[in-house]
Amino acid sequence: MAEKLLHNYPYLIAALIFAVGCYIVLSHTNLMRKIIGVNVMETAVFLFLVAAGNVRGGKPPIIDLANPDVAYVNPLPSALILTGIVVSVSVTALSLALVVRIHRQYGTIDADEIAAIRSAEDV
Amino acid sequence: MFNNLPVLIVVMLLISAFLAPLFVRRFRRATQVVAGVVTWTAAGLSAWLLARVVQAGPIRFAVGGWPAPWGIEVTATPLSAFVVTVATVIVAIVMLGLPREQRDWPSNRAGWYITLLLLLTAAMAGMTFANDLFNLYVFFEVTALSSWGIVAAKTDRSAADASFKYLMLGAIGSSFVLFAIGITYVVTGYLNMSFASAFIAAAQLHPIIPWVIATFFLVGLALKAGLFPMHIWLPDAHSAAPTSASALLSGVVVKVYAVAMAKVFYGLFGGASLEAMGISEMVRLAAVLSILAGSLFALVQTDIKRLLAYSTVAQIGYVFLGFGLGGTVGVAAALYHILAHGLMKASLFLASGKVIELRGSRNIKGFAGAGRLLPLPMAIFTLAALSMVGLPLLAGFTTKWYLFNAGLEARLYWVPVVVILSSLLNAAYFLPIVWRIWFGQGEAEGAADRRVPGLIPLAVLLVAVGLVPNPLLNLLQQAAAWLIS
Amino acid sequence: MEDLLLFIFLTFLLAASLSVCFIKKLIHAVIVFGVYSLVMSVIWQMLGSPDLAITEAAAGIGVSVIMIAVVTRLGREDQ
Amino acid sequence: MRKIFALVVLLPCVAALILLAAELPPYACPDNPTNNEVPARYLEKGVEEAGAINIVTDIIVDYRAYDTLIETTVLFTALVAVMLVLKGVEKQNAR
Amino acid sequence: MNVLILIAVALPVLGAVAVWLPSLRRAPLVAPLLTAVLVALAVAGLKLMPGGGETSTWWQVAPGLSIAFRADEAAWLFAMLAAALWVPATAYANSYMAHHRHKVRRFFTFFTLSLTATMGIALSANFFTLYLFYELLTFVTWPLVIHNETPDARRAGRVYLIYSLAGAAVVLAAMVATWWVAGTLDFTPGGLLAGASPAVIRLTVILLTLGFGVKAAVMPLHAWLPAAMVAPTPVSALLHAVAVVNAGCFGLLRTFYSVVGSAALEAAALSTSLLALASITIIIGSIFALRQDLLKRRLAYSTVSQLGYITLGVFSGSPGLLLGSLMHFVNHGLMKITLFFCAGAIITRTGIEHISKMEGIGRRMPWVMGAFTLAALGMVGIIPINGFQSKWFLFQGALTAGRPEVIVILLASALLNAFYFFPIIGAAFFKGEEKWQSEGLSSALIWTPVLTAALCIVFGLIPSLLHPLAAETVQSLIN
Amino acid sequence: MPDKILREITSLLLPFIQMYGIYVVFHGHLSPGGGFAGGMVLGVSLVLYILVFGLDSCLRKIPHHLSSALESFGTLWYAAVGFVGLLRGASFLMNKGAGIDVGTPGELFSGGLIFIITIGVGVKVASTMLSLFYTLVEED
Repeated sequence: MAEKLLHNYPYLIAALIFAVGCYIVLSHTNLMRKIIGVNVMETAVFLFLVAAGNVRGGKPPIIDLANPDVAYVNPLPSALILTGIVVSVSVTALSLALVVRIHRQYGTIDADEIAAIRSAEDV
Repeated sequence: MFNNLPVLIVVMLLISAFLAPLFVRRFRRATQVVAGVVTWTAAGLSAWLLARVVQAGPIRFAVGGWPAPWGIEVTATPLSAFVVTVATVIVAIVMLGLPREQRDWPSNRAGWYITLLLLLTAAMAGMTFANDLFNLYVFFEVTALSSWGIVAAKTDRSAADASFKYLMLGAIGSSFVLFAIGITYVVTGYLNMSFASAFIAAAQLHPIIPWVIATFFLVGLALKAGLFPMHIWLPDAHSAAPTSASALLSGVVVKVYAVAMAKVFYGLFGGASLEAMGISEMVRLAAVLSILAGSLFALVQTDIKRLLAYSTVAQIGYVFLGFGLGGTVGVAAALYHILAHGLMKASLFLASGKVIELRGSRNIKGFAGAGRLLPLPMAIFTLAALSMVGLPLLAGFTTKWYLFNAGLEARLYWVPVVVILSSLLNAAYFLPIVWRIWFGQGEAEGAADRRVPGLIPLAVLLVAVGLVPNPLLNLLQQAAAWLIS
Repeated sequence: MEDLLLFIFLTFLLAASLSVCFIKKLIHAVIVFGVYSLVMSVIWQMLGSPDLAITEAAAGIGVSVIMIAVVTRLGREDQ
Repeated sequence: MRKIFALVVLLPCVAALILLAAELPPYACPDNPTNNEVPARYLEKGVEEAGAINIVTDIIVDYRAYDTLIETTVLFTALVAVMLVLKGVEKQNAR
Repeated sequence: MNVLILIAVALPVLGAVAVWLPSLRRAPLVAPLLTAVLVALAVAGLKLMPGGGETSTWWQVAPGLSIAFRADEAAWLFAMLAAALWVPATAYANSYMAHHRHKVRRFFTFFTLSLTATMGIALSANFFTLYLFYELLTFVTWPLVIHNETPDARRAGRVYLIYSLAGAAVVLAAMVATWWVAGTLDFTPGGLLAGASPAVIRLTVILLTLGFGVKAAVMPLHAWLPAAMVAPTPVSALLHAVAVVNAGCFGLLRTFYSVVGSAALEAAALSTSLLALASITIIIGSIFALRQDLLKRRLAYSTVSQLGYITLGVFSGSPGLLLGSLMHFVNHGLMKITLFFCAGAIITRTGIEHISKMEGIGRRMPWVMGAFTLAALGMVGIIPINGFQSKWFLFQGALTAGRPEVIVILLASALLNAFYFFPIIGAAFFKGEEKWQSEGLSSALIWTPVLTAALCIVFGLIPSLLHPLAAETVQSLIN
Repeated sequence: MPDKILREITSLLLPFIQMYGIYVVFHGHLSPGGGFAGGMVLGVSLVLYILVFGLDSCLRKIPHHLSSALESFGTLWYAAVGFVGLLRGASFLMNKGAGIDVGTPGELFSGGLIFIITIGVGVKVASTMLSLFYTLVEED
C-alpha cells in the first residue's frame, strides 16, 4: 500500500490538503481564515482532478497541426477545473462581501465574538 | 424543438434573471410582473413536459448536439419533470406575494432579489434535469449562491451572520460533492451518470471506492439539505431570510438536494448495491435522527420561523427516509412528500409572515387571537399544521401511510413507530399554536390588510393533493420505478 | 527528474496550506495563501494544463488582492 | 475544544481518503479509465468539429458549452448576491 | 350512497355552520337541537328502511383507504344510543348555556361537530373511516373540555389531548399492522386476521387495547377522564355517557370482532390477562370513586369502573358476556347521562359541587334528586331498573363462559357502588335543613333527567326492548 | 497614499497588462487562456488601477452602473448566441452542427461561435471583477 501511495502521491497530497482546508474552516474562529480554508479545500479538489488528467509524457492539449503524432494530456479535467475556479472565485467573492457586511454590522469578524453578541441580544 | 424544452425552461428563466436588474430601476412593477409570468410559463412548460414524458417516455437531450459521453446530456424523466413542475409551481405561487413584500424596498435591492429568485428557480430546474455529474455540480453552485444571497436579503445583522454560516457549511458541502464527482470521474472516466454507472457495474472496483464516493455525496448533499447532524445552519438561515425566501428555502430548495442525492445514488449505484454498501442504512439512520431531533428542537422554540425551520429539518428526514427505504413505494412516498411538504411549509411561512408583520415580533405569543384578525390566513395555517400532524384526508397522512407501507415492505418494523412518534411530536408543537390562534387572548387591533397573495392557491392545492392522492401517486410510482430501474 | 520536481512542489504546497492554518497573523496568512495559489499554478503548468495555470494565476492574484484590501480595511477600522 | 471536534470529524475522512488514494488508478498512466474514448475524440476530432486548436477551449465553449453558460451564470449570481448583501446596508453600532 | 347515512354523518356539519348564522338570533340554540332530532330520526330510519346494511362508499382516498359507511347491527346499536341521547343532551345544554353564558356559539359548534364524529365512528364500514373519525372526535371535543379556559381547564385539555392523540397514534399503528397482514381494512364479520401468526395477532390486540383503551378509560389509561371533569356539565354528560367513552368501547368491540375476529382472538390467548385488566379497572375505579368528594369526579370514577363491565364482555370473547356488556353499554349510557344531568342541575341551581355540602338537597329539588336516586339504584343493580338487567346477563354469561371469578368481581363492585352512592342519596333526603333560597331553573334542566330516568325504568321493566337487539348484535359479531 | 514612482510605473505597466489580457481573450481558441483567463487579467489590471489611482478616478472612467450593465450583457450575450443554433433549426448551443462556418483552424477568425462567445465571456469576467471590487471597497 505504501508503494501505491507513493506512486499516487499527487492524489495523496490533494487528499491531505483537502483535510487541512476542512480543518482550517472548522477550527478557526476568524471568518477570513474560514474563507481561506474553503479556498484551500476547493483547490485541493482541483489539484486532484488535474493530476488525474495528466498523462506521462503528454503535451498540453493545444493541437500541433503540423505534427499529428504527439501524445497530449487529457483536456477534460482542465476544462472542468476552469469552470471550478470561476465557481470558487464567485464563492470567495460572496463570502468576502458577507465578511465586510458582518464587520460593518457587528464590528468584528470573529465567530465567537459574534456568537457572544447574538446571545447577549437574545436575552 | 420539443427536445430542447428541458434546456429552454432553464435558459428562459436565466435570461429573465439577467434582464431583471437592468430594468428594475425604471419599471419595477413590470419587472415583478414579468418575473411572475416567466415563472408561470416555466411551470406550465414543465407540466406539459411532464405530461409528454409520462406518455412517450423519457427524453434524453444532448445539448449542442454532442452525444452523451462527449457532450452534456440532459434528461427529462417523469421524476425530474415532476420535481421541476413542483418547484416552479411553488416558486410561481410564492412570487405572487412579491409586490406586496417589496413595498418598502429600494428598487435596486428588489431587482436583485427577484434576479436571485429567478436564478434559484432556473438552477433547481437545471439541477434536476442534469444527467451529467459536472453539470449537476455547476447548477448546484448556482442554487447555493443564490440561496446564500437571498438569505442575506434583509438588512438586519442576523441575516448576514446566518448567511455566512450557511455559506461556510454549504461550501464545505460543495467541496465534498465535487470531490466525489472527481473520484467518480477518475475511477470511471465518465461524467455522464448512465455511462459511469454502467462502468461501475461492469468493473471490479475495490469496495472502498464506491463507498467513499457515496459517503462524500451523502455528506455534501446532507449538509446542503440540512439533515440532522449537519442542520446547524438551517434554522438561522431559514429564519433570517425574508418570508418568501423562507417559504422557498424550506419548501423547495432543501428537497431538490434530496432529489439530487436520490438521482446520483440510484443513477450511479442502484438500490441493491446501496443496500449492500450500507449506504441506505446510513441514509435511513440520518433520516430518523433528523425526524426525531428536528421535532424535539422545534418543541422548545419560541420564535415561529425557527420553529418552522426545525420542523423542516424533521420533514426533510421523511424525504430522505423514503429514498433510503427504496422500493417504488418508498421513493413515491418521498416524492409525494416533496410536493406535500412544499405546499404545507410555504403556506405556513406565508401565513406566519403575515402575523409577524402584524405583531412586529416573531414570538409565537404573537399568534394569540390572530384568528379573529386574519381569519382566512389563519384557517390555512391551521389546515397546513394539521396536515403536518398527519390528520387523515390531509396530505401529511398520505405520506405517512406510504412510508408505513414502504417500511413494512422493506421489513423494517421500526419505521411506523418512528413516523407515528414524529407525528405526535408535530402535534405537540403545532397544536398549541393553533389553539393560540383561535382561542388565545391577544391584541384585537390591526389587520387592515388581510390578503396574503398566493396563500389560497397553495391551500387549494394542498387540499386537492390530500383528498385525491391517487392519480398523483400512480404517476409518482411510475417515476419511482424509472428511478430505481 | 520532473517527478522529483513535482514532488517537491507538492510538498511545498502542503507546507503552505499548513502554514496558512498555523500562522498567527491574518494578513500573513492571506499572503501565504497568495503564494499557495501561485505554486498551485506552477504545478498545473507542470501537469500539462497551461490554461488552468494562467487562469489560476490571474484568479489567485485577483482574489488575494481583494482579500488583502478587505483585511487591511477591516484591520484599519479595528485599531 | 473546537480543534478537537474538527480533528475528530476529519480523521475518519482523512483515513478514508488515504485508503482511497492507494486504490485509485495509477497516477499519469496512459491506460487509466479516464483516457478512454472521450478525450480521444476531443483530441482527434476537436479541431475539425469545433474549430479551435486549443482543445480546452473547444471543450468549454463547444462540447460542454452548457456548463460554461451556467458558469458565467455562477459569476453573475455571485455579483448580484454581493450587491444585495452590501448595497444599502448601513454601518451599525457594533456592540 | 345511502341518504340516511349521509344525513346522520354530514348534517351535523351543516348544523355547526348554522350556529353561526347571523340572521337567526336563536340559531345557537335551535340549530343543534334540530340537528340532533333529525339525526336521531335518520338513524331510527336506518333500521326500518331496507338496505340499511349495505356499504356505501363515499370517497376512495388511496388504494385500500376509503371512507365508507354501513349500518350493521352493532353500528346501529351505538348510533341509535348516541343519537337518541343526543336530543335530551342538546336540550339540556341549551338550558345550561342559558345560565352559563360563555362563548355559546363556539360551544355549540363543537358540540354539534362531535355528533358527526360519533356517527362516523358508529357507522364506519372500515378501519380507516373508524380511525379518521376517532381522531376527529378528539379534535372536536378538545375545545369543549377547555371551554371555560381556566388554568384547570387548560391543564385538563392538555392531558386529554396528549392521551387521546397518543391513543389515536397507537390505533394508527394497529391499522398499519392490519393493513400489512390482511391487505384490506374493510370490516368483515369473521375478522381479517384469522390466518396471521399468533405473535402478530397478539401485537395487534395489544395495540388496539392501548389505542381504544384510552377513550374507554381502561385503568392505567384513565387519568384524562377525571381531569376532564372541569368541562361544563353537558360536556361531561356527553363525554362520559354518550360520545367519547362509548366510542372507545365501540372501537374495541368493532376492531376485536370485525378486524381481529373472534377465532383469532382466541388464538392470541390474551383473554385472561385482558379480563384481569378489566377487573382491575372495575374494582380500583370504584375504590377511587369512594374517596372523591367532588360529585362530578365521583361520577367520573364510577364511569371508569362501569366501563370496565363493558370492556370485560368485549375482552372475554364469549357470547354470553358480550351480550351482557352490550346491554350494559346502552343501560350505562342512560343511567350515567341521568346522573350527570342531575349533577349539572344541582350545580346550576345551588352552585354546590361537593358531596359533603349536599345535605338536604333532595327536599329542595325533589324531581332532580329523584331521578338521581333512580339512576344510582340502577348503578348498584337494584331490581326494577335497567342496571340490574345488564348485571344479570353478565352473571349468566360468566357462568356459561366458565369464569365464575367474574361474578365475584361483579358482586364486589355492586357493593362498592352501593357504598359510594347511598351516602349521597341518604344525605340528600334525610340530612340537613332546608335553608336554600330556591332559584328559577329552566325546565329542561329538570325534565331531561326525569325523562332519562324514566327511560331507565322502562328499559328495566321491559327487557324485550333491548335484549333481542343485543342478542342479534352478538350473533352478527360472533358466528 | 501611493507615491509617485508607483504611479509612474503602474501607468507604464497597465497598457501592457491590458494588452496581454485582450490578447489572451482573443487567442483563447489558439493558445492557452480564453475568456476567463483574459477577462480575469483585464479585471485585475483595473483593480490595480483602482488601488494605485483611487476609486474615484476609475469610477469616473467606468461608472458602476456601466460595469454592472456590461456584466448582465456578457451573460446575455452567451445565452443569445446559444439561440443561434436553435434558430437555424438545430439544437441549443450548437456550433458547427448548426451549419456555422468555423473557418480554418489556427487562424484568428476561426472557431465560429467559440470566438464570439469568448469575447462575451471576457467582457463579462472583467466587468464582474471590477463591479465586485467597487462593491466591496465602496463606503456607504
